[in-house]
Amino acid sequence: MNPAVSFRGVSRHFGEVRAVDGVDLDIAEGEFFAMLGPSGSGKTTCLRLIAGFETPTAGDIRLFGESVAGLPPYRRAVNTVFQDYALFPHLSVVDNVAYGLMIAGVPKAERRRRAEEALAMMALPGYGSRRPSELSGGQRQRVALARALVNRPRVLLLDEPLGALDLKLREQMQDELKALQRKVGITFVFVTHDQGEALSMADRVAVFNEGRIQQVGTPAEVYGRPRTRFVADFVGSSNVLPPALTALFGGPPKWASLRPEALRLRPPEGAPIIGTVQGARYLGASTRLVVDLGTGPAPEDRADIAVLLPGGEPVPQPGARVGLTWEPAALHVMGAA
Amino acid sequence: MNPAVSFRGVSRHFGEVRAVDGVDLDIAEGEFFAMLGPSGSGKTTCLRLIAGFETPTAGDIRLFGESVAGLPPYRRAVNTVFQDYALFPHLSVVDNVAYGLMIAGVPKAERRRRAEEALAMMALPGYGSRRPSELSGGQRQRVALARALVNRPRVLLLDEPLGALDLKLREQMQDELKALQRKVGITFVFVTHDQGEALSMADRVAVFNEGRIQQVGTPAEVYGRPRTRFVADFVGSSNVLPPALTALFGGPPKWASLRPEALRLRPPEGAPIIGTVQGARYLGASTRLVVDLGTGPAPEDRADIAVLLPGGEPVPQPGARVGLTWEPAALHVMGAA
Amino acid sequence: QMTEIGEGEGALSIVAWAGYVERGETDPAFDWVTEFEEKTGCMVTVKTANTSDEMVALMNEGGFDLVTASGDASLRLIAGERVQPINTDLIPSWDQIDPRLQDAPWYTVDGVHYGVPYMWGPNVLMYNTEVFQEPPTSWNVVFEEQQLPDGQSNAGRVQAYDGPIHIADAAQYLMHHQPELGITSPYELNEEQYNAALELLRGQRQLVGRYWHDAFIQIDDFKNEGVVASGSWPFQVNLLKAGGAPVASTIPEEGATGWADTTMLHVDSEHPNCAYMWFEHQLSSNLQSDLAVWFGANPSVPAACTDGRGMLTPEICTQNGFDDFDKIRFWQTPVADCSQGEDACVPYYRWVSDYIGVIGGR
Amino acid sequence: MTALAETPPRPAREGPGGRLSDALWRRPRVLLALLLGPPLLWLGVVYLGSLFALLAQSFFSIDEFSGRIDRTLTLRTYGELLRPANLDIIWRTVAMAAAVTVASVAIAFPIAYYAARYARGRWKAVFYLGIMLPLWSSYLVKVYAWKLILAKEGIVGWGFESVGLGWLLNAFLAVPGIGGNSLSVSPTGTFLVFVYVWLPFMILPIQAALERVPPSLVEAAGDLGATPAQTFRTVLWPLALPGVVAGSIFTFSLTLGDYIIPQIIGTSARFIGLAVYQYQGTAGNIPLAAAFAVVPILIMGVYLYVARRMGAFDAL
Amino acid sequence: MRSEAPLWLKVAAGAGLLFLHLPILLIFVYAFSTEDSSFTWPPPGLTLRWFGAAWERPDIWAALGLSLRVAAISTVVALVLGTLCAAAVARTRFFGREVVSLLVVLPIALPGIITGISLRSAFNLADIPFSFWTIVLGHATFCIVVVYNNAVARFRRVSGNLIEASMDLGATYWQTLRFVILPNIATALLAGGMLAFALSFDEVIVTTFTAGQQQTLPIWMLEELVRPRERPVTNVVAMVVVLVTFLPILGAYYLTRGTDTVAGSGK
Ligand SMILES: Nc1ncnc2c1ncn2[C@@H]1O[C@H](COP(=O)(O)OP(=O)(O)OP(=O)(O)O)[C@@H](O)[C@H]1O
Ligand SMILES: Nc1ncnc2c1ncn2[C@@H]1O[C@H](COP(=O)(O)OP(=O)(O)OP(=O)(O)O)[C@@H](O)[C@H]1O
Ligand SMILES: [Mg+2]
Ligand SMILES: [Mg+2]
Repeated sequence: MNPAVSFRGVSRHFGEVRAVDGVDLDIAEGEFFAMLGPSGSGKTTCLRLIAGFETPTAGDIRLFGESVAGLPPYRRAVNTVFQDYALFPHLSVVDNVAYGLMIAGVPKAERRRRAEEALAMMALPGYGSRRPSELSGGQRQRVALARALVNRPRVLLLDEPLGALDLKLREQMQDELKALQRKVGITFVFVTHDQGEALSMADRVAVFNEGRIQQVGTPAEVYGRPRTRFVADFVGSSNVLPPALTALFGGPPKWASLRPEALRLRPPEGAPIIGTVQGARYLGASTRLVVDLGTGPAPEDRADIAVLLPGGEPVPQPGARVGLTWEPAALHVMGAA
Repeated sequence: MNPAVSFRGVSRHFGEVRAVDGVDLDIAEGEFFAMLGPSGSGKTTCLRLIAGFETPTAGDIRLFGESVAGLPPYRRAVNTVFQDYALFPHLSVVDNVAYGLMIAGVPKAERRRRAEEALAMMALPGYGSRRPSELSGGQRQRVALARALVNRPRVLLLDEPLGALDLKLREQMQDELKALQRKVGITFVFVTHDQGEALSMADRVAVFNEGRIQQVGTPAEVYGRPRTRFVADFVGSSNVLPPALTALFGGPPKWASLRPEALRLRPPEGAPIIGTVQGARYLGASTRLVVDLGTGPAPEDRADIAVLLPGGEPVPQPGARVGLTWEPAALHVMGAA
Repeated sequence: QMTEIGEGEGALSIVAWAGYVERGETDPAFDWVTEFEEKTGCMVTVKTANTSDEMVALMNEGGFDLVTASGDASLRLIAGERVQPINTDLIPSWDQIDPRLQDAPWYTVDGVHYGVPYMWGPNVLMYNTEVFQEPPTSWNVVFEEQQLPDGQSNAGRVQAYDGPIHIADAAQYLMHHQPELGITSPYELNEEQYNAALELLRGQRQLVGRYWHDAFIQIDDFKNEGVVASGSWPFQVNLLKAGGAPVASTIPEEGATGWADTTMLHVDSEHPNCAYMWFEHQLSSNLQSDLAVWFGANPSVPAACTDGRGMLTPEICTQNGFDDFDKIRFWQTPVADCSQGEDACVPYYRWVSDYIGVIGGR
Repeated sequence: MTALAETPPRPAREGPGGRLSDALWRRPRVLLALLLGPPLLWLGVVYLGSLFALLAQSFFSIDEFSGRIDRTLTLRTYGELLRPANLDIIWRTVAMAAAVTVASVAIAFPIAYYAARYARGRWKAVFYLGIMLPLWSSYLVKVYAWKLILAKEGIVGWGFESVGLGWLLNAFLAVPGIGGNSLSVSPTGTFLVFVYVWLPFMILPIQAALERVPPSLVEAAGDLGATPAQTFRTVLWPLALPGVVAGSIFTFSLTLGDYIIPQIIGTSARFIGLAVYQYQGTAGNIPLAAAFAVVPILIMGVYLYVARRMGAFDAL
Repeated sequence: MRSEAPLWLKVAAGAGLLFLHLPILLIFVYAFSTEDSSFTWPPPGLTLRWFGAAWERPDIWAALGLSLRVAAISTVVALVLGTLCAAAVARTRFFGREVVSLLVVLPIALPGIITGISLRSAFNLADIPFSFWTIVLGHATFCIVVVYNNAVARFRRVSGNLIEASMDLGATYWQTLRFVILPNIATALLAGGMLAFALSFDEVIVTTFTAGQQQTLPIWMLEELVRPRERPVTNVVAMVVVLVTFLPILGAYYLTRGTDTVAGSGK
């Protein structure tokens, strides 16, 4: 089977700026695929290349095996949920949803019915006659989804669709989106700069940096076995260990990552590694402790490492000496720099 | 000693809207006090009442024991760090910082010296001649802090000062703010809608809802022993149990809260409570499992409960039957509704 | 009414037709203001008006001392009590005035004089000499569609005056060509005569690109817009000729309407002494003489033709039609009670609105 | 830095300034009144007062013979206003205003769209100044320039002649209703000049409205299958409409009130502005002028009401 | 966000801009023409003579002087009133706020002739003689709106927080006005003032009704257009007027560049 989306050596340069730079990528049909990366790393540009709003300066993009070079957006079986939703402010909610059907020439009654249906699926029945401005952020987001899905695209592109929502709503919408994708079964390509979001929702994640893909893999792969320091640092709040420290933790003298939750406190006596508590941050469910493993008081001797204490464990005071143990398997030595 | 700030029955209504509604509050001198609550719950209005930008429609506000009724903002020994920083765009950084001193009639050389000192304390030496527009978000935030602190206010008000920053910078600024407050020792009143922020920084937290205070207490009290369902729900992602479920977990038939991290999985055989896994959300450091304890397939029989699996534990598939154990002490029965 | 002339007030403001009060700005040779100002210390300011209606409006608004009112404005000003009677005894040169004008009905009411005659002249037919080798003999070149001598139609190449009084020109044309209408005076038209005149004007609307209401714009139009024939004032003819344009004027066989203008004094004039000095100046200085040459019209002081005080000569007087006084039908305000009987004629206010209608194509 | 913790008393801001400031802080309404008082007095009393004075005059009448105003209230002047000749004027003006508005939109839209969507950096400035400079350069100069252009001996004629298309211009000018002897004495000439001088007033609000349309909306339409033409019809146009309406407030209002252009260029047929001007100035018939003036006030009143409902004011 | 415009759009926009500018350039050409009476195109020859002729005409200088004085005073009045109004509207929510902004817009939303004739009949009824001040009265009325538009846009941008921040740091209303508000709105006011100046300097429709017998430069030009004495001198003045009004516009543009104001929209 052809992949839903496939990039071969795709670049998009804006003058000097290499927004997307030689990307190879295959997204399988039915996959929930996340693009993760810091601001300006080229995620949106990738999405716009798929949708057809940008043309690659090099390389080839295929949708379901067919090259889409020269195909304008309105001829691609792809729909987009924009970051700002891009709902038409002059149309009612139901007209927004029915817009694509209207353009496709579906008769009025039929498109109304299908739009209402899509709204019902999004748990928005009865909102059809409102204006987008009369909806809350989460509701708008659902309308934007309905508007895209009602056209039965083969690929749905979502550009940080949850970026504008507040925390509670965002978690709720994450669950809903995930459930929705399972239900409709089409390919979702999801852009975000929030690693939590990418990990919890995606089947596979591509981590972007400076227009290039750093790693593609399942969330567990990307989180647990980052290929580069950048990935380790960006995905989750990991300890990134320089070669000297890696050696201290019993690994080869290479860069490595060690998750704070893999570390445990124990009394300093006889512990393999001893440090001084620098500070604690109460997180409710847990407490994040910063421990200095440095050998002297000079700043260049400091080597801070974060330790996650599960809720309920006693939290040592700053300045206390503590010992550390860790699961050796959690020490992940990185191949690439 | 008189409290730094004290509210007695303070209300601020805007027509129909009860932005602040009968609040009693005492903030001790030298305290790092957080006001936490959802959007629109009246936190900003409370702050503005203290600063003097709003006048209470009822009640009495005292600063260090003296009523401030009728006192305009420029006569209160209180300074504010605004959410958008509100730096004066037409003044250089050093002139921004020296503004309050200039108004107070401090001689030019003296106020320059003190402003530079304050900037140095904020790790911004040498930035004095820039314009605010030439600074990054975090730097602006520090300038705003310096501008307020250089006046030696007795109370510093901060309205979501970190709201506009991105995640990494935010965590760094949280640490810096906390350290700063320890250093200068004056009262900080800090507004946020991010419970993580409030918990990790504050000495005491007031949780607001709909213009009223739901609970005041230390972070651990608020997180671990919420007084109301609202607090339990808002602070951290707790399980809020209706009376029937509370009884199932061995408590009295009252509303209770049970933190997901206090629950553990075990094989269903012989477990006190058995449920079906509904879904899992991979969070990197842990996995959040939703388990249905319901007795039947009908929606009204469902009783979902969240369980936090530490990283590394095997994650059961959706549909699997699992048993649950919990620390009885973690079941917190709420007094109020 | 004044009984004696005192010190001049130092200023005098006059509402006048274009070209009537010259201080040598257009042509340094024609200046009859500077001398007056030097002599009396009354500094003259001029407000140019383009139509009689505008003059009446300006005088109603006030703030002016004198107005050079034509016959279709003067009686209205008197009836409206905008102008004051003149004490002719205070004007030494009063006796010099052409006897034909001395007690003319357009400024004398019940034997009281309300002004001092300024100048009179015909509304001539101006034409382009390159188009008309021979002077046109009839006003029909501006009233009826026809082929002009250069082989092209006159449509779009003729103009007419943008003032309701132009209805009288049409009536005069009809007087000659449709005697059965029984028009006796172009200013006294009964309903039927009036309608016939309007009908003629509606036909004319098809020929006229733009109506002229300003002497200088008409000059422009002859130069830049290809206009070749129009009713006009001798003033424009003279200026165009002086600029070398191929134009000439004639009074066609139907005769011509004309104007006899009177300088009148506002009731609330703030500079009456200067005004009386102007009255005397207007009669006694080179003004009558030079103005007649400048404007191509006739002085109200016959002596100006002969006594050499200005540029005027007896030949020019004859050429300007000094002896044709009786042939010219001077502008007057149409009133309802006319020689055809009380309420028999169409009054002026209907002329105003109907003429706007005609120009608008109605 | 414990120094920061000591608290010197706030310097007392005494003196009349400080006390007045305190008083204003306690009574914000007084402050508001102080701010609003002068402009409201000026606009409310001087301007609105004058408007009402004008309105009142339209209920006076004029003595037809002497031209003096009779200050007894009557509806006679309105009766006069409804004469066919005057109705012609009103109709002619409104038709012209509508035509001018439509043409301005057609010409303005591409300029505004380009400036709003594509012009960047230096080009943005070029467009901005390119619109602002004609807008603000002397109105009379512009009208005058067109007189030069449209005269029979002027540039347009010369241009057509020199490319051998003089016959085309003449054929156009022969069309009744819009033609005339030359462009400068034809309704087409009047129309052209009106379009020219009011065009910038149309461009700016449309540009402002288009700039408020997020580019993502246009992309969303394309994404949902709309061709560029469909996108224009279903998204851009409806969203630019408030700007168009705001612009048309200007083109309409300015055309309704102008008296200089039809006086210099055109067929001598009156427009409302010219009629008001002449009734007022030339004929001294202030009551009728006032009654005439009520017509554009009414038209603009309705127009503004509709425009406000469409949200055009934000685009002004 | 697509950076390339379709060709037809470029052509249409470019042609539109040309249409806007060519007629004005034309006047410039005619100012140098040797032909002094007709509109013959192309001009038979070029000369600088008319600049000298214009220089020596006292009536031009008088009209220019009056125009400058009127524009200056009207600008000052409009600045004060427009700013006060903008401050009130931007700062506070009060009943009838919409009415106020409508009232400010009205003098330009209604045809100028209405403003003119209204003022004139009001002067008439109140027996106020025409003077310098009657012209200023008219001009200030319609200039308020440009100042107001600029100021209101800037006030919106200068977040209310700045004022609160200033008072929070101990400044009274007056100190806040002096140290924060004025410096922040200064460029907008300057831009608004310049536009008001240009607007007043160029105004003719209202002025004809409120000037009586006084001649501002545009009225002088109107007279000359209709009743030309030396046509090329009129061309020269026209050109100078265009150049003189350009300067404030350019100034206003540079002062408000990059802000949300479209300086001068809503002339
Ligand atoms: N039209 C354009 N012209 C010039 N540069 C552009 C354009 N679009 C994007 N870029 C640049 O390309 C780079 C990648 O941009 P892109 O929008 O793809 O980043 P992103 O990963 O989506 O970031 P964010 O998380 O901030 O949305 C950025 O440096 C951006 O400035
Ligand atoms: N000036 C005002 N006029 C009318 N209502 C107001 C005003 N200021 C605040 N409110 C209302 O008062 C309520 C509380 O507002 P407030 O700004 O204090 O909330 P908040 O807790 O700070 O919310 P957020 O987290 O969104 O900043 C809201 O409903 C708000 O709409
Ligand atoms: Mg992006
Ligand atoms: Mg708030």
